[in-house]
Amino acid sequence: MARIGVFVCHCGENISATVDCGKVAETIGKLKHVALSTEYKYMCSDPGQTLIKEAIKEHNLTGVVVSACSPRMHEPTFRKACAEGGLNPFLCEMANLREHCSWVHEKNELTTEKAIDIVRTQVEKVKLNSALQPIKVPVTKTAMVIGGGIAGIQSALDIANCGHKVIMIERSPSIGGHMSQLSETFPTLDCSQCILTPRMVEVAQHPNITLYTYAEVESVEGFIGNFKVKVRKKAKSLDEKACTGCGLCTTKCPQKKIPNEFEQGMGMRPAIYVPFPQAVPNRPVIDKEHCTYYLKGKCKICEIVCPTKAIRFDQPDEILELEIGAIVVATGFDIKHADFFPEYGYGRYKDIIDGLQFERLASASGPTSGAILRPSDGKVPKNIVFIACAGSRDPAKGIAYCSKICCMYTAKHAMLYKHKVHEGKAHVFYMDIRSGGKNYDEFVRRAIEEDHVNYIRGRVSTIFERDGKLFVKGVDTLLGAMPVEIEADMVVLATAGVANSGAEDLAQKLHVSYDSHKFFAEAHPKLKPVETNTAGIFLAGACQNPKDIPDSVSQASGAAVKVAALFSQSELTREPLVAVVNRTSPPLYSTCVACGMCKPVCPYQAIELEEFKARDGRVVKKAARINEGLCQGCGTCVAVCRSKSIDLLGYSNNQVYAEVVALLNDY
Amino acid sequence: MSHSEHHTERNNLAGGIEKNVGVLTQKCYQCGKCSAGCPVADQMDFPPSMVLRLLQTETPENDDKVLRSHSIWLCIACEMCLSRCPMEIDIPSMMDYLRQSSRTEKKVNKKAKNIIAFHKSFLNSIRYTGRLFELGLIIDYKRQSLNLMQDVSLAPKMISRGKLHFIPNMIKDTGHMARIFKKTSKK
Amino acid sequence: MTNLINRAKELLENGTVKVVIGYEAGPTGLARPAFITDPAKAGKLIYDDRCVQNLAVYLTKAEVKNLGKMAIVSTLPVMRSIMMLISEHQVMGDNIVVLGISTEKELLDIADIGVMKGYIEKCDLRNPEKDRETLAMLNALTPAERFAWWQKEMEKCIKCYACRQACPMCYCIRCTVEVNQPQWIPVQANPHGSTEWHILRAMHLAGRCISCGECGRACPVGIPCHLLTMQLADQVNNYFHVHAGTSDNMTSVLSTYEPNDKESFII
Amino acid sequence: MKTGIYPGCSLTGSARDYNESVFALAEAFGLELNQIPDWNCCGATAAHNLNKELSLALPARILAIAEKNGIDEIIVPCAACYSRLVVTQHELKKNPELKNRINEVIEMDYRGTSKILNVIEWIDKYIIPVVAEKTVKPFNYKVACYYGCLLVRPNKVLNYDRAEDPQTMDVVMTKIGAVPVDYPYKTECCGAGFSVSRTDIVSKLSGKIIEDAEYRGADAIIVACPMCHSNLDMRRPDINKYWATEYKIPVIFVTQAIGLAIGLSPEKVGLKRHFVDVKIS
Amino acid sequence: MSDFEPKVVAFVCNWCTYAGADLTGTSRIKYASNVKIIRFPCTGRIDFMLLLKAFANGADGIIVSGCHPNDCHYTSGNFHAKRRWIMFKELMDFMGIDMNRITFSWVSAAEGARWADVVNSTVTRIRELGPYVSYKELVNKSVEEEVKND
Repeated sequence: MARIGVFVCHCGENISATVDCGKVAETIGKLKHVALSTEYKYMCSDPGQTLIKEAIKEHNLTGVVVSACSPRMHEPTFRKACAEGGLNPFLCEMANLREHCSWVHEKNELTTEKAIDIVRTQVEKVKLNSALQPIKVPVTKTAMVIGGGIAGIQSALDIANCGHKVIMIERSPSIGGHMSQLSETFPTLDCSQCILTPRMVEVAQHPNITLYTYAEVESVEGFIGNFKVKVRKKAKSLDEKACTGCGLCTTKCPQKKIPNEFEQGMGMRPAIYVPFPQAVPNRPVIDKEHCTYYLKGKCKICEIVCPTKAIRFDQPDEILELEIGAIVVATGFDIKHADFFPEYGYGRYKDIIDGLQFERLASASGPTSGAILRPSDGKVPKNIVFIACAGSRDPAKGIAYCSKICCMYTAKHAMLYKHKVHEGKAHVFYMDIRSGGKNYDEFVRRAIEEDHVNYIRGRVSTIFERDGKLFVKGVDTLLGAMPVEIEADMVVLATAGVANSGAEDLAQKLHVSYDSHKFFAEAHPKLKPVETNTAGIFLAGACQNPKDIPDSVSQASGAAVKVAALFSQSELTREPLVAVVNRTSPPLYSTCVACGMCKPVCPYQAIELEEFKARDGRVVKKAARINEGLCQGCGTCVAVCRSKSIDLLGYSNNQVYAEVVALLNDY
Repeated sequence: MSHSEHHTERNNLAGGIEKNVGVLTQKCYQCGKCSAGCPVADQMDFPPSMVLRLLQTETPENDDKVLRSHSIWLCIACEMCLSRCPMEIDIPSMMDYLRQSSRTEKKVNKKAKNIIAFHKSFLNSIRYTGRLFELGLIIDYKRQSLNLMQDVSLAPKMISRGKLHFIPNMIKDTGHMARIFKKTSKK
Repeated sequence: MTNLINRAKELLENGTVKVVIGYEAGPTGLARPAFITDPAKAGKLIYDDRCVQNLAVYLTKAEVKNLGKMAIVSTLPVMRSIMMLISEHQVMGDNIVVLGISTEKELLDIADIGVMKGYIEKCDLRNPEKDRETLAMLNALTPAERFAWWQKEMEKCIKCYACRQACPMCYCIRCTVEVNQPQWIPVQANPHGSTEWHILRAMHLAGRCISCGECGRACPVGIPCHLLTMQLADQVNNYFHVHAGTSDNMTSVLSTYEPNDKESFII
Repeated sequence: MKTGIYPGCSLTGSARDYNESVFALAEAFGLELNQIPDWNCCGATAAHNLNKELSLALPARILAIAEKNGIDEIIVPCAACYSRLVVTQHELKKNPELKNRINEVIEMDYRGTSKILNVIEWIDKYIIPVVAEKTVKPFNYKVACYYGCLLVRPNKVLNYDRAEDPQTMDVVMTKIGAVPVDYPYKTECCGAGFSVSRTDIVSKLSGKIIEDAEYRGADAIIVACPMCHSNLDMRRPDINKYWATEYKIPVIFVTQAIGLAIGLSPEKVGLKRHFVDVKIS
Repeated sequence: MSDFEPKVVAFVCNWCTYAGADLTGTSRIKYASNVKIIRFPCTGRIDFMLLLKAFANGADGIIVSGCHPNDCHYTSGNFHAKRRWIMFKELMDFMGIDMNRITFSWVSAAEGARWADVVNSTVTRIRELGPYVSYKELVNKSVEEEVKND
């Protein structure tokens, strides 16, 4: 005989403000098999949990329904409490009275009635729950870090230093990411490369880290602790072991006019190239799209000049099949290129550049060796305008969100300019200065107070060129929208930070969620910021949303700890919510007729046909069997099984049927 | 039931604009891009972004300022503001509504006299002929605005270029036109 | 017909098969299924207009299976049924000799599954013409009219499950209607239970129905339930460009997918 | 496909030159243009300034007559009329209730089935594909293409070109041999409906547009809107007075430029009606 | 008829729509309380028979919702569901069963506001359609028959 305990939570006033919790508890208390129905202000609090634990013993409960917030929030909490109270944790269900009821409806009788329906449904479900035992699966103690920017580097080093193997995948020829392109960093103005390159070298030399550059994820299968990842190592047309990195080939390559990606198109590179002098690994790759030999079948100058004969024109891509226990996604971000703003003339006027281009101009290793010079004529700009929010907070043409880093880097850019061009004038058109962070606002104040950067609150309407000057038309909204027109020599657009190209594709391969802007989605905005909704896959850095360096590094270390914690056990326990094919005694063995319909629907190849043999070895029966280690519990096989021979633990046919009936009928 | 419907209906201009034009004045975060691009902002007593700010305060005093402003009549409906607004606030439609409210509440700015006179003459012209009779428009406008000497130098050249007709080019079904005007005039 | 008899006799005599499944004339003159194990009795086999039943239904029956390797008189629907049954691991292709009968009632030389596949591909795989007409008539009605039309049919249903028994594709050893945890289909023969039974049956045959029409013929109260599965057969072809029973390794349309499957109702 | 034309009021009066050039092109390229029977004024700026319902009813009547006459696409040479017609179509599509109300007002059944084309779209569709073979006198001039406001705005409703730095007219002009200059004033407002009531504003705004075109070395300003034309051409004396200048750059309709390129006479395309002499042909 | 409160059951997947509906709550966006949600791991798990059971038990409308194509937590459950619903819809249409009473939708974990829209538009539509009389009659008639037979 079922004895169900129901606990209605007020969640402070979050639920009780619109739902009459007393009435819910009272009505539910009258249901058959409900041994206890009570209410409490905070079920998730310590006393709340104790209430459950004691009630289990006192009332000899066979099932518990906690009527509170979303199970996605607190199901683990209450299942653990039940376990501690001596009840199998899978005999506990949650009724979602907060997110799905009190928060979305007005206070009235219908809302309370709905709450009762929701609780009753879970009561009927839990009656049919069965005690399940967790499944144990082994853990492969090798992590994969996707992306070799500062976040990936930090994560890889932290995991490697815990003694675990790390495989790092980077799609470009060198690690370093956007940080390697930056000149100086806020709020300290220390040289970006000076602090980054030692970390890059450490990655290359770490005994626990295997680095694959020019490589991309091809496919991901499996689950936490047991991923199978295929990685495509794109052909570099080079024998990396033979190459000494002398660089002779790069100086002799006849193709020299390819826009340099690292310099944001502000410099040129040959077809065989090392992206930048401090690249790791410091070995060239051949860019097949521009190489004369690949295009026309003739040239091979690099092969001729190479002293160690390391060039391999016929090298194929290589597919690596890797066994991985956990994955850290650190694929970073991109900037929204400014050509979607025709009124700002980016692309039409050479002296209008974006923030990353300015970083290269200001960088000592950049195309101008750090001198701020106009791209059009190489002159020093005497009057420079920085435009913040060029794409951010602009749902019409750009993106709705705040890109977070622009206020700070724009202040930095204006400062760097003033430090290099003392007599020059710097103007910043801004919306709101968002400088929360340690020493951040002080940094912006320094730009204004010490470097006399002219901050104007207002958005620029249009820019046009005349006589080699850029006419920037805006207003000063603090002066009642008074028109401001500046004749500038150069304009820098602080363009929005957006998801990196290919993020959506990668998210789909990894089966993790992403938001409408294609940024990877965390499992919980506050409490699980580095986890994804797929167990064993973690996030680090700006692939989640635009972040500055300190935030990226902290999150990367956070992700590393999650991986290390996972690897601290030799096996992990999984929720036993898996599908099973029924078994009966011979001669039937199972009601399954082995039609095989379930096999192709399984995304995890967890279904196989089992053969039952008679004593003489003759196959007398075939039936599907599900590998509980591989099954992830989606239940698609259950829905396609015509003879209803498959069921899903935790969401059994009986349970979901009972839910439908209970939801629609008063008892 | 949307979140915003929580609020009681607002009895002010911003409320009227939301209800009748579908423009949420609260969306404006005062970036000023509209004012920076507006061709007539420098003539206005309140540039477009300031009109929005006044409306955002939702006070009777500021609503009154808006309805009595010259700005709402100076807006040429060139739509530059809308095409550049990051929040896609339909300022031109909002201005149409404000102009109509300004007239209903009899708060029309005196400096807008000529502009309204012209619009009225324009509509008068098509009310009776169906099509714009440019000469008739000019004569009627002069009568309404009392700018009798305006553009007298233009006429001879227009006539010599064949650009000015002396007889209106009328549609056949003038009765239809009259009915349309009657039905759409304020009840 | 002589060819068929000779061939059956030969197969039984040389021991290639243990049983020939075909038609014989019953006492009332109607054709009925015949299971010939004795070559001497091969002469009883007939094939003419009376022979309409889909014999493939017997291929999965344990009593027949246990006889050993079989030959089966096969019109197009039987051949398509065999393809489906092989695809769904219910029979083994090399356990069956197909005595194919052409539309002209001539014995075909179907040496193996590959030959049969080639033959099927050349045939008209649409629903029979008479049924196509009825389907078109029904599809032209308003939904309310169709509901009324079908409800009138459903009221007749006595839940005898003859439709299921007659269908070669309904070979489950336990049907959903026999599941009572939960009771998916109301046990009683009433409009509700019958409607849900026929929906369930049609859905289970989506992409699997080979348009033989046997279910409708088997119905003792004359419900044209074959139209349900035939309508879906049309739609399967319409959406997914597949005809059931055209190969011996078909995946059911409902256990596979294309990412760009087209629909217009999911918002 | 039955193609209709809605000339609008200006084209029968102050913009006769534009009208003549449109029909001259249609004739030269053998294009059918059925005038919408008994068309009325679209209401222009005045109507939506003073009376929203009227501003929708007037264009709706025009569109309903077109539909009744089986016209599938309507060419609207006047950018202002074009904008009013498309906006009306958009508003009534968005709001079926309003559509019913307007149908009541106009006593007709407007459905919104006709496609509305502006003059550049018409040229692009029918003339550009064959213009090369007909070009006898390439229009070898530097031109400033001036789109004005209503040809490209409201962009999301019109769904034509892009609102900033549009390109379609520039492309059309290159096809007849012209060289468009970089011209930031392409979509700046000329003062439009203030031509009579606030001539000072028109002079100021139009003056800037002319000044920049001259500065960029353009031989002519190319337009596709009768209001822009009248402000830049007919109001030239006012402009020169306001700015104390002597701007002489001619203002030519895009249709006139094409007409000249295919060898039509200046009279035929209405050039003689301009206030500012067109010396370039 | 005016006080008709439709009963609408929503069959949703745990990873996208259930989470999206949670977000609706966290964002405090209000929607009609007529809709009650049943959680499934995946739309692939949703048996078409459950939809009929919902109607049989008095539902006037149904929402079925899961992850957008390509976003399925289990890769392909929603694609299988899509095929299933294509077939189901065709069959229901053919039998004259009112598919206007079922909303099929994709609502992601990020689309809290969209979930409210889906619910509200469904409830509005069902309100206009009125109670699902014909299916209810089907069931009632059957119950009456049983009573008679007893």
